[in-house]
Amino acid sequence: MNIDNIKSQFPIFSNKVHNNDLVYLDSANSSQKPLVVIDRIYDFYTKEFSNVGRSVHYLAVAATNFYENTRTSVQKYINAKDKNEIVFTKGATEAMNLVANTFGQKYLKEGDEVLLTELEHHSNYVPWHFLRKTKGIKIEFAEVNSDGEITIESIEKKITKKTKLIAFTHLSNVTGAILPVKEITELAHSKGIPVLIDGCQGAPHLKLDMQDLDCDFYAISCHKMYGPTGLGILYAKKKWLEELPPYQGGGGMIGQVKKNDISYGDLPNKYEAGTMATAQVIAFDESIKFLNKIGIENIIKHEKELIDYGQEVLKKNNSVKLVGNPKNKGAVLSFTIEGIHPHDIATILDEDGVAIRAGHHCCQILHDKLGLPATARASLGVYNTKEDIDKLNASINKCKKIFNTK
Amino acid sequence: MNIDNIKSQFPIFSNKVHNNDLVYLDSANSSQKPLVVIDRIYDFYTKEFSNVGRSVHYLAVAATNFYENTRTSVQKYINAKDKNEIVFTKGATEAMNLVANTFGQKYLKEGDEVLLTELEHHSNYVPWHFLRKTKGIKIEFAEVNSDGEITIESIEKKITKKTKLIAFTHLSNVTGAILPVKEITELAHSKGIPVLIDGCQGAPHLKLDMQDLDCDFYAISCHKMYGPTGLGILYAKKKWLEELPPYQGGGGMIGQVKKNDISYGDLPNKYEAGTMATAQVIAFDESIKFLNKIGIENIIKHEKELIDYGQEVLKKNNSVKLVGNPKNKGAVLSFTIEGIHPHDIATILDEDGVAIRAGHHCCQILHDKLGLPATARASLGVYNTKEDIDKLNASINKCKKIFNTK
Amino acid sequence: MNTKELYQEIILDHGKNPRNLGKTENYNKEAKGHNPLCGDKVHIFLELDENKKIKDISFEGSGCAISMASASILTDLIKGKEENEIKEIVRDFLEMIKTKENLENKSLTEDDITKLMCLSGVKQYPMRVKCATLAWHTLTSAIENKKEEINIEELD
Amino acid sequence: MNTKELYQEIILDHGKNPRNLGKTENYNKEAKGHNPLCGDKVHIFLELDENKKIKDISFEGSGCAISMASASILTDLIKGKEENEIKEIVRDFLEMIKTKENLENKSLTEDDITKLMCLSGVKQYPMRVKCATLAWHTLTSAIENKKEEINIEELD
Ligand SMILES: Cc1ncc(COP(=O)(O)O)c(C=O)c1O
Ligand SMILES: Cc1ncc(COP(=O)(O)O)c(C=O)c1O
Repeated sequence: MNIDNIKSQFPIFSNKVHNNDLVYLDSANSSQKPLVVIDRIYDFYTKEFSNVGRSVHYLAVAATNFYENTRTSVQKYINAKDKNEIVFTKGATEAMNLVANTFGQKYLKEGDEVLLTELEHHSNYVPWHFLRKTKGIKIEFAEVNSDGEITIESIEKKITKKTKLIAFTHLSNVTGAILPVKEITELAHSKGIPVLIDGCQGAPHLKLDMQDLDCDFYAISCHKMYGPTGLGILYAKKKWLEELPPYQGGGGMIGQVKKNDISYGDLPNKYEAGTMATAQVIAFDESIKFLNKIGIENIIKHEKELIDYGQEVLKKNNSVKLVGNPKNKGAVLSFTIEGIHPHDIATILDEDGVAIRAGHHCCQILHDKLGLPATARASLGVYNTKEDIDKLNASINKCKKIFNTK
Repeated sequence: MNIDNIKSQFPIFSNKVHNNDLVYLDSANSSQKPLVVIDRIYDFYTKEFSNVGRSVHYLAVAATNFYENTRTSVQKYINAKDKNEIVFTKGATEAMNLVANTFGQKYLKEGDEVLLTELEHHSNYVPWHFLRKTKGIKIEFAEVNSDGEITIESIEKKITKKTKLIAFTHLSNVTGAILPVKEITELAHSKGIPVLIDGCQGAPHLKLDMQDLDCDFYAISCHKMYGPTGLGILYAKKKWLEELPPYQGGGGMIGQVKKNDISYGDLPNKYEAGTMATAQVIAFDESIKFLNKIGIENIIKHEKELIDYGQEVLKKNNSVKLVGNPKNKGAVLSFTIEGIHPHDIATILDEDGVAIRAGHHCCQILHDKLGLPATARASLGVYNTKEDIDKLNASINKCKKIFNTK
Repeated sequence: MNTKELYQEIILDHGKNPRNLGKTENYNKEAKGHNPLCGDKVHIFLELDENKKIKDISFEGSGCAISMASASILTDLIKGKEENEIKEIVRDFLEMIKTKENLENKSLTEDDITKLMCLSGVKQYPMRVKCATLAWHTLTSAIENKKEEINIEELD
Repeated sequence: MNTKELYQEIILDHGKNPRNLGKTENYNKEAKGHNPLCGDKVHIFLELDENKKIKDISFEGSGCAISMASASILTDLIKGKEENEIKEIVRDFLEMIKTKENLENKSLTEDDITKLMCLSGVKQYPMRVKCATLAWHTLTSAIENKKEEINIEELD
């Protein structure tokens, strides 16, 4: 598959927005979907639909096989040891709630500390806040430096004897900083502390190798990874899935059910209560195939070129200021323009078909720290091109003109 | 829309199963999807895809409007007072976990009782079992009678001063019994006890009127209601949604986020953490339109004819025994054949393209009570016909022949 | 309608140099408003005299050009007006900004009408309507002595 | 392959009138197996003598024709055999039922082979393979003195 021509695989780009070509720069929010994925959903519903797992009829057997095939594909894609370490959830947010809830139930008590970073998305903070409320745990934040990075030192500084878990993002959805996740994990493990990685932004843009990373938990958002909405993945080491209690209760996750007691099913069923997002899981196999066809190395190379080019162009643009300047930066260009509020920027860019996001991007802690109530964010996907960056820049210039900014 | 010709709206029926026409009798598990729903998903992904809520660009605004339109459609369909009483979840199972978890957190303590029925699906039992484990609450079961019904008396008998909530199914997914939900709710309310109705089987087959029912919580499974997989709905009275704590934490459900505290967003955002099942919610609007076009009265009439016919035919068939004989029965025909195990039945029926389910249908408590490890279940949808019932019966006869049963 | 028309000179001017910014000394009423979607914030301070007339008004806050301009124009316009009259103007403005073509209130001057109608462009930008109405809802809240911070998502 | 061929006379016969049903009196090993998907259950009782030969074997349980027939044929077949020989037969059977065309074990009689090959039809019915293997896994568990109930979902 030729990466330069990849837009043609995404039907959305044959549509116009306000009579302009769509310049989609909101992939950190959610990526567009390649036709193969959309077609798979269509075909599954029109020709093969059935619920999985519990019926022995033809359609159910086929659906169950498709469903489990995706689990195997994901296992291979992220290099997990065992396919049963892959748990399907409704999103990365649920995956992180699952970890906080079950780990919290079993291992956290009053006074225990969970270490996050100032870069964290609310999805990797609010679930821990619940435990602060219900169990009296403490939450610490490793500090971001002036380049918008989290260093290994900033983590080390906040580890205490009471630290019971460290949870951090793989790639910041605001500054684009790629964290030294492997080093943090090694440090944590050297002190016997497990780690949860919020892989929402890591998964679409970086090579995933759970054996190399050695993290305990890794949360993925499939809709940011060229997959359907309503689907996420929790990778967790088998030992954790075996030790932790189940998260939701219902059909499919049980062993024996009696009036006075219930035993739970085996992995991964124990964590997949109720009817799952069958069609979405089955279609996600096509997302993985799509990624594999291009090859993650090619994606990384392509996106690196774009991010370098984007930084170069925006740094040259007077009165545009990039948010963060991390040495190791992925797919995200957040910026401000002097004297123009990000929401005004987004509205004006939209007129030209340039879709970006303005706001705090679910990172209020970081925005407080930066002293910015909001930022504008252009985020990249595999389909973006240098031309998209040029259009972004041209539209920024129009914006400045309207606001009489130099 | 002509109900006699409704199969043509469902593309699945133009496919063959083992060279036979598909006789789909597994709708209680998951219903097939009409073309309008499948097309909507396709169109949304190919022409309009964006995440909802947080971006101000064109696609995001349009998606947000579509998304909220579904909420309004659901509100009208179930006659809720306020659109913000509609919370989207990943399934009915999650909806019931949400209620058990949040109600349990706030209102249940050791020794408190939750009253269920012996008809309940594991999804309406396991979440309460979690509270039994963590909080020491007690679970009571109203007894099913020999016809497979739950009477108002059987509920009344189990209510004590410690009963804090009554949770029961609208329509049993095994015996087909339609519970006297309004009477149970009145009784409960007269004693100040709130009720949760498991509406998984009620929603696709019965008229839904929350004002008339007056229940506190009602859980719906969209994929059983001609909608996409990975989507459910929790209806809850506003006062509960305001009083109860949030269930999952993450993006979109917050008000202000500080390092030392967090405030939550307003309804329904407070309960919709993280990226939701955007495409599924948007497509579900077409399911509601589809149901409205036929008209629930017509559906009820059509399905009543089928269930009456089905009971008549199966009762006449020697050595077939129906499971339960409720006076008020909906869309489910569970049965056994003397000397033939349900799994063998399902395998043999499948060869003829007749898709049924065999097992305990996530109702082990009921099966224990009936002394049956498993039953065979033919369940109906709007697309079924008398011919389907005849084919079921013919296939049952083949089954008997193979097993030399009279 | 295009964004050049949305961001008229008056809006840019009020957005950049908001009138009545700060905290008026002798305020006796106040309220805070917040738009969690975009982070816009406004804090309104009122000095109501014994005749329920606004003797002084000011605001603090941060937000987009539209929300700042709206707060600036609002505070300028209602200074010296009486409570009931203000309620009428607020109602009129909120209706105009969402659905109606024009303002109906007869007591407004030509100049006031021109300024308010400047904001009418947001009608074409549904996600931005809340930016224009934030200060207005917050003012109502201040007059009515509401204790809680206004959350604009609930309103409109 | 059709279901008439799957449900051969031998299977129907063993399914309806399973041999060795009940609880043998002097058992010294036992194990339970369970298939949570369909609810099939089997409980195997063994009497192993000092030479590790099976002196007696029986089972209790409930399930479909295939699982009952499989348990019945199994128990019939291994009575009197020695532990290591049995392990070989189990391995051979499990391989055959999933992938291989034929049985390889040389010690089996014509008649035994015929009976076991009767079950080979389930290969075409992937959801039913576990029905055929439940008793076999449970037997292994009994011989190995495993304490926990076998959950067939984990295996195969
Ligand atoms: C009565 C009943 N309750 C709950 C459920 C669970 O619904 P879901 O699997 O969609 O969460 C089902 C369906 O499986 C059901 O029939
Ligand atoms: C870094 C990060 N974490 C978590 C999330 C939440 O993911 P989801 O909304 O798919 O649950 C996002 C995306 O919104 C994100 O960018």
